Amino acid sequence: MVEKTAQDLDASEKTLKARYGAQAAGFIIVKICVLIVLTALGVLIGFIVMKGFGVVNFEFLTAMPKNGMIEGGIFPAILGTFLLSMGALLFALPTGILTAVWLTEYATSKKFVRIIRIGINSLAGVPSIVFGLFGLAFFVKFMQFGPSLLSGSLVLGILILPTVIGSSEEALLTVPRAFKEASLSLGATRWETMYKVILPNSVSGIITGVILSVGRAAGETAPILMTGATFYMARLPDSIFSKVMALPYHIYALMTEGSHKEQTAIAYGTALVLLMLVIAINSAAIYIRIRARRARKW
Amino acid sequence: MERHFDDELNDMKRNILKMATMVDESIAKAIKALVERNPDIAAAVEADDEAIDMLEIEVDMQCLALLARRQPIAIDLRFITSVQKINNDLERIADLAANIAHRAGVLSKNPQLKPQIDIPKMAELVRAMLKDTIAALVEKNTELARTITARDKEVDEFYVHVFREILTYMMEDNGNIKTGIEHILIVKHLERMADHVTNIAEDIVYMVEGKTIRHKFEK
Amino acid sequence: MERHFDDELNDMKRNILKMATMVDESIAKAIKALVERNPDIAAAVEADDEAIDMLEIEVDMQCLALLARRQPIAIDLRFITSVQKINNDLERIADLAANIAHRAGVLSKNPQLKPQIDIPKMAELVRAMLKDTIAALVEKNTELARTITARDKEVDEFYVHVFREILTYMMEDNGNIKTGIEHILIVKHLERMADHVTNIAEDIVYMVEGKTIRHKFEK
Amino acid sequence: MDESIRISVKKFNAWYGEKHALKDVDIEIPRNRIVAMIGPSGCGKSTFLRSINRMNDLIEGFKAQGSMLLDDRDIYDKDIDVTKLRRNVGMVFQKPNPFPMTIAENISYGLRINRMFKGKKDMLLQVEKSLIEAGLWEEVKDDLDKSAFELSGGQQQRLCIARALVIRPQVILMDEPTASLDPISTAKIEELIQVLKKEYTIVIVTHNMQQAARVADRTAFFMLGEIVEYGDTAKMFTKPDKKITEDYITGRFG
Amino acid sequence: MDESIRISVKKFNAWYGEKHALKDVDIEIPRNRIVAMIGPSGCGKSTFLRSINRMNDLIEGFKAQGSMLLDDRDIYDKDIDVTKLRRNVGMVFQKPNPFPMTIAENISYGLRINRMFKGKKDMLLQVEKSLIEAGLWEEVKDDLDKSAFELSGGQQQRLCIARALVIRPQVILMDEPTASLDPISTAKIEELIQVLKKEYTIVIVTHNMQQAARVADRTAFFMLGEIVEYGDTAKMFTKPDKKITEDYITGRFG
Amino acid sequence: MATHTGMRKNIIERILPFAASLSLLFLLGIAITLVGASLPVFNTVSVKDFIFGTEWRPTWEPPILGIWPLIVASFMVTAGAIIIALPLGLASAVYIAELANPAVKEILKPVMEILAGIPSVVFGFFGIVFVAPIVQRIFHLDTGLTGFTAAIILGLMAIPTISSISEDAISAIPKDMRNASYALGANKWETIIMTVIPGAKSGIFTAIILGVSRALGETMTVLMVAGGAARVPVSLLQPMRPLTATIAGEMGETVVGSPHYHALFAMGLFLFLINIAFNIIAEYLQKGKRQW
Ligand SMILES: Nc1ncnc2c1ncn2[C@@H]1O[C@H](COP(=O)(O)OP(=O)(O)OP(=O)(O)O)[C@@H](O)[C@H]1O
Ligand SMILES: Nc1ncnc2c1ncn2[C@@H]1O[C@H](COP(=O)(O)OP(=O)(O)OP(=O)(O)O)[C@@H](O)[C@H]1O
Ligand SMILES: [Mg+2]
Ligand SMILES: [Mg+2]
Ligand SMILES: O=P([O-])([O-])[O-]
Repeated sequence: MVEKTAQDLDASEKTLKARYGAQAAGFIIVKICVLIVLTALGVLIGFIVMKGFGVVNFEFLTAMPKNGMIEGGIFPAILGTFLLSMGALLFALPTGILTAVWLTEYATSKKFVRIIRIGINSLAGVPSIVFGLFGLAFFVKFMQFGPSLLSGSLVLGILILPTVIGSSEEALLTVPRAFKEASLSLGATRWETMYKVILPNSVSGIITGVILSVGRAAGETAPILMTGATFYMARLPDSIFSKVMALPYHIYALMTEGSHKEQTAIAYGTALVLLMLVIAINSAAIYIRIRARRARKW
Repeated sequence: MERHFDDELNDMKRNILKMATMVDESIAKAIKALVERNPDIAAAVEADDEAIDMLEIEVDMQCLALLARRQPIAIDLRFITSVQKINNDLERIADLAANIAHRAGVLSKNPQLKPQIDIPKMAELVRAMLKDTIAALVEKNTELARTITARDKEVDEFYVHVFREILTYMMEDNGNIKTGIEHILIVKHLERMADHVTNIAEDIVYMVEGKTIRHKFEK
Repeated sequence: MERHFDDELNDMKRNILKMATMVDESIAKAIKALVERNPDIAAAVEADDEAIDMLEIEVDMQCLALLARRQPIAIDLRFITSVQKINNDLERIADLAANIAHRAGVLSKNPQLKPQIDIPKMAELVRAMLKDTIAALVEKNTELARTITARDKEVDEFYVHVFREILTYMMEDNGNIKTGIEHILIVKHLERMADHVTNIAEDIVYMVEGKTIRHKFEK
Repeated sequence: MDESIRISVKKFNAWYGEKHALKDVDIEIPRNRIVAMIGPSGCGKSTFLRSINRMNDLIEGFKAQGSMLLDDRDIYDKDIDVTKLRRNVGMVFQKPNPFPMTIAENISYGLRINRMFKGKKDMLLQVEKSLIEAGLWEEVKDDLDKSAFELSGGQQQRLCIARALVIRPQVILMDEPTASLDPISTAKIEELIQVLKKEYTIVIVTHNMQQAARVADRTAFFMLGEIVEYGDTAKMFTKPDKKITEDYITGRFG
Repeated sequence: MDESIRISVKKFNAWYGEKHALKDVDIEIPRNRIVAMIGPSGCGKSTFLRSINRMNDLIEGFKAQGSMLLDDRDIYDKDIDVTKLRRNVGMVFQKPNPFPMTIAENISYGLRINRMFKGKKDMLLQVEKSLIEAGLWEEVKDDLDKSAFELSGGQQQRLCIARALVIRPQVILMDEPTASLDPISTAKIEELIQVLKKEYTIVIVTHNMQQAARVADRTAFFMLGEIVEYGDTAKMFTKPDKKITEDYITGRFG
Repeated sequence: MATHTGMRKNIIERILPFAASLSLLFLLGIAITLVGASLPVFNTVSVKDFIFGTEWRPTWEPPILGIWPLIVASFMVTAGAIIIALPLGLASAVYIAELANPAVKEILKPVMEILAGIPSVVFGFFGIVFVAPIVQRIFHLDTGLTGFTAAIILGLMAIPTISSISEDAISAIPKDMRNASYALGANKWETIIMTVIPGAKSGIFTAIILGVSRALGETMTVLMVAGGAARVPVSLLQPMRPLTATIAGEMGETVVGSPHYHALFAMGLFLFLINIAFNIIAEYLQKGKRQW
């Protein structure tokens, strides 16, 4: 038995104080950093709300723009953003979920899965402007869709596809493997296992992922810059080949094209609308996720 | 909670009771062979002894298998190890009975020393001890088991008494010496049987209460 | 792999060997008391018996504790249960030695029947058997253990031979009857000792090889 | 040996890719007996078990060779419908894995999948019967509509057993069924297993040698993918034939 | 009893919020002995163990009352510095939990935290010594710079033991230290524990009664937060004093 | 059970691998498109001159197409952003995972997600109207639209990425590991610094790399606030024009098929390759994670 000498204890007595001091200092620094982040976010939202609040009213949301964008509302932009997001979803949702199902439950060749996974991950890392370039060269020019709702939607769809796949996959994987094995061992086929056990238990996770993707699509600018967004339209889009207005592009355009003072005010309003829209979408997703997590029993 | 293990233990208990019954019968038969000077009965006892030997091995294997398979502890362990010992003692009693029967067979060919009164009485004492011991085992009645020790003393006294008497016969007539020695050995065997029964009783006390009373009461 | 358990088993083994040595000494002393007609030696043997009894209980408790604490299986289990039996047999041998010593004490007060030649010889046979059996235990030598059974037959024959001789003395002189009977019981005890040694040898074979050879070779 | 044989395995080999996981396994598993598989970690116990209901088919690179007959039909025959095979060979897993459904739905899952009921009443009857068999009925009969996750671990495991029983398998495979349970729940499952052998043939993998000793009629000792020794459990644990078995079970190994 | 007492507990009570988890616990733990805690799940074994190094302080709502002396100093005294206490009372957890560092760094962690070394050489010496004590030195001496995660589960657990030893505690607490290990690793740890008692006082919680029987000198049986019986292990497992202990250890309970 | 429904299921099941291949197809499509559309530019300019050329005059006749100033701008802005985001993001992660009580944590985590969800154009807008004037005033600049301003905004945008990935990594450290540290006498701070953060090391690296990747690919913010000057920047406090901004800003004004047009695609290809490289590294790091 090594008994501690008195000296030993004294030494540690001294270091003990220093150790507690370091701890206190560390905690304070961490807290200051968090405070900075929160303040920045607060200022951003607060500033836009403050400045945009006066601009936004019922008419602003429902009217067409007037007078070369210095008056009127932003209804076409809201509608355009909605259409673009839905178009993207229409494409990405089925493709994404099917891919996730295949990856998690069906894929047998490890090599193939690896390749596909690398593809998905790389796709996720592609900068949004590059999607824009691709859309421009492929959909707009090569496929001759022109800058249109269709081109924009497809580009956004491809852009959010990795997110949809990723979150669906994650949702499918949270269903324990044990359930799957249990089902198979009872004589269920793979597909029965899929739709009776795995899908029902991952559906809320999938929905969460999808909603977040919609939020992302609604806020993207660069990809639609060259594939379908337009600054000003007197009419609402009437076919999938029309150009559309969109909230994010609208803000950009207001700030960079033309020089009317009034444009800035409309930009504040538009920014507020877009911000609130995205926050609402995100909140909805977060809410669903929290509720689903609470309800989860395994 | 139900325990499958208990079925196995009960099975073992049944076997040990069966064994006790067989041993008891062996004693009775051996004495009968002696009293009735009947070599056939004597032969039967020796045959029975083999069956008892077989049963002893079976019970022993059963104990071993349970030790290996069930890793018993506490009461279960005490029960099994007690059964091992009881089994061993019962087998020894059966051996002694067979030996008595063997001597009865020999004696039946010689003239009778004297009418058999004391030996059957002593045998009855021993059998009563055995029966009570078995009852104590079945009922886990340690009070009853503890009485056995005292009764062993009775048997010891009986032994001394009978020994003296046979000695007198031998002294009286030289021709009685061989028969007398046979008789002495028979009584000695009965005395040993009582010792074994006492061991069993002590094992029962140990099994139930976890207390060792062996040797303490031995002289 | 090192097993702490092995230390405990070795400890037990040491105890059983110690016990065997003590028992062997008891036999030697008892015979010495008989030959030298020395009641002091006889008394010493009886005192030793108590120590052996204590050791027996200790070993028995050790076995039980190991069964409870270690849940032995296979060779470990066979070892422990064999030790339990060997322990029991050794204790019985010690009892018999004590009994011989007791008789030697009584005999020392009576006139000598005849010079003690056969009984010490027989005792030597038994002790040699015991020693070899212990060697077999230490070395796990089942070949050696198996020879014991044959040597038991020798002792049996010796017994018959000595028995006859003593009988002759008794026939010759009525005054020899009591002494003669004591002698017969002593020889009988030696014969029983050999039986117990044989049991031990059989246990060793079982322990090492897992084969039961008990009863089979008994007549 | 005059017991009739339920599963007969001859020269069975299995590979995971290059890894030769089972080597020339020969074993006969009698009806209405409990057979335990023991052996060091990674020796192939689970692989063997999962070969019996072809659960390993799901693993990429798994390959099997040799014959494995269930009631004289080769499990690895091309014509065998794996789904049907799995209905005949139930499985219970290491960790209780009830579905996130009610107790009743858990049990009736197999019935529904396999369309093994005539109307709701029949279904409930079968559910009740298998819960009784699994010794769980008394504890849950008033809570059939509660979530299975509200049961304790031991109860969940018995639920999983009941779920396997309801489709009337002939064989039940159990892969360390009590590894995640406390001693009291373990004892209950062990008791249950011993009762079940009256109706089913049971193959159980266990890390716990004492458990094999307690529940199994026969025990197979695996090492490096081979069966080293197979036979009567009591014999194996008192006097195994092979030295290596003795060393392993007495902890002298490794 | 003339063994000197290392830990002496009198009328110790503990609560988690409203939950009364330990009730009037009295126990004396002698030096250089192994004491096992057994009992049904939730009976308070872990709570008791974690009270000894005040690990429960980390849990909100935990409250303790009564006296718990370590070498005659009250563990719950206001003046006790928890950090210092924990240096004297080492702990080994259920699942091996090495730090994500190299083997050497894992061991030296405690030395570094507590500034218990004079120079690098001294540190390495201490690391080696404790690895030797934990019976791991031979296996890892050439791999001290490898990540601790490259070790097997059993080796990891011995590493964790070495990590606890290096700061020279007087007492080592182990909460089901082999629960997640295979039988061979378990056997090794058990052997190690028995060797360690020459230097340390060891308190071990185990679900495995057989393990308590194998390793402990004394055993305490807990039920519903109380110590029902405490005494010599061999005695407890051959002839416990209380009927309820006997019922529990023989599995007649529950 | 070869029922009708059984067959239909099989059809869905058969579609699966094709659906899964789509992502790969798009990736290839993007790569091919980019390569195809950028190659012609190298008829006009060599690869070396293109990348290392210090002058970007696409509208001159003939155009001078050197993207070095744009590359340097991209990397300067990105580096600035990470220098800002790393301490703040990591501290937030530590706070959320280790220090905050459950209620605070419950609020902070979604707040971070909201921050992550705010569209880049809104950040850009905020940069123009709020941050730029402040920067201008503090540093007495001609314009507030500088690389520094962009770095601040990008840093803010990268915080949630860094924070959430780091936090995942920190939270993944098992409680047992912390307990082990406490049991050895460490206090909370020592446990965080010596056990938790080293344990989360690879996760934190992943976070940084993904943060870099995000900042580098970010378009609208830099387009709006970086100022747009196409000179090789020497200080962060100058207006500058990162690659993404160049593409987005000039694509609308260029003639399809011109060297300028192809040059913009070549920049896209450059970004594409760099980002893929970063993502592969990140994935590799993530795989080496979670040993416990
Ligand atoms: N999916 C797999 N891919 C590759 N090898 C595998 C796979 N599953 C198991 N193995 C290997 O096959 C061998 C046998 O594994 P198996 O799981 O059958 O062992 P086990 O006896 O059940 O071990 P344990 O007691 O640890 O569960 C092991 O060496 C293992 O590494
Ligand atoms: N953090 C906690 N908060 C509230 N109650 C707790 C907490 N930890 C334990 N308990 C309760 O205290 C009682 C004792 O728990 P403890 O963990 O000490 O039991 P245990 O004997 O170690 O059980 P096990 O064998 O399952 O580990 C249990 O009823 C448990 O539910
Ligand atoms: Mg396995
Ligand atoms: Mg616990
Ligand atoms: O690349 P953006 O997110 O700014 O469109």
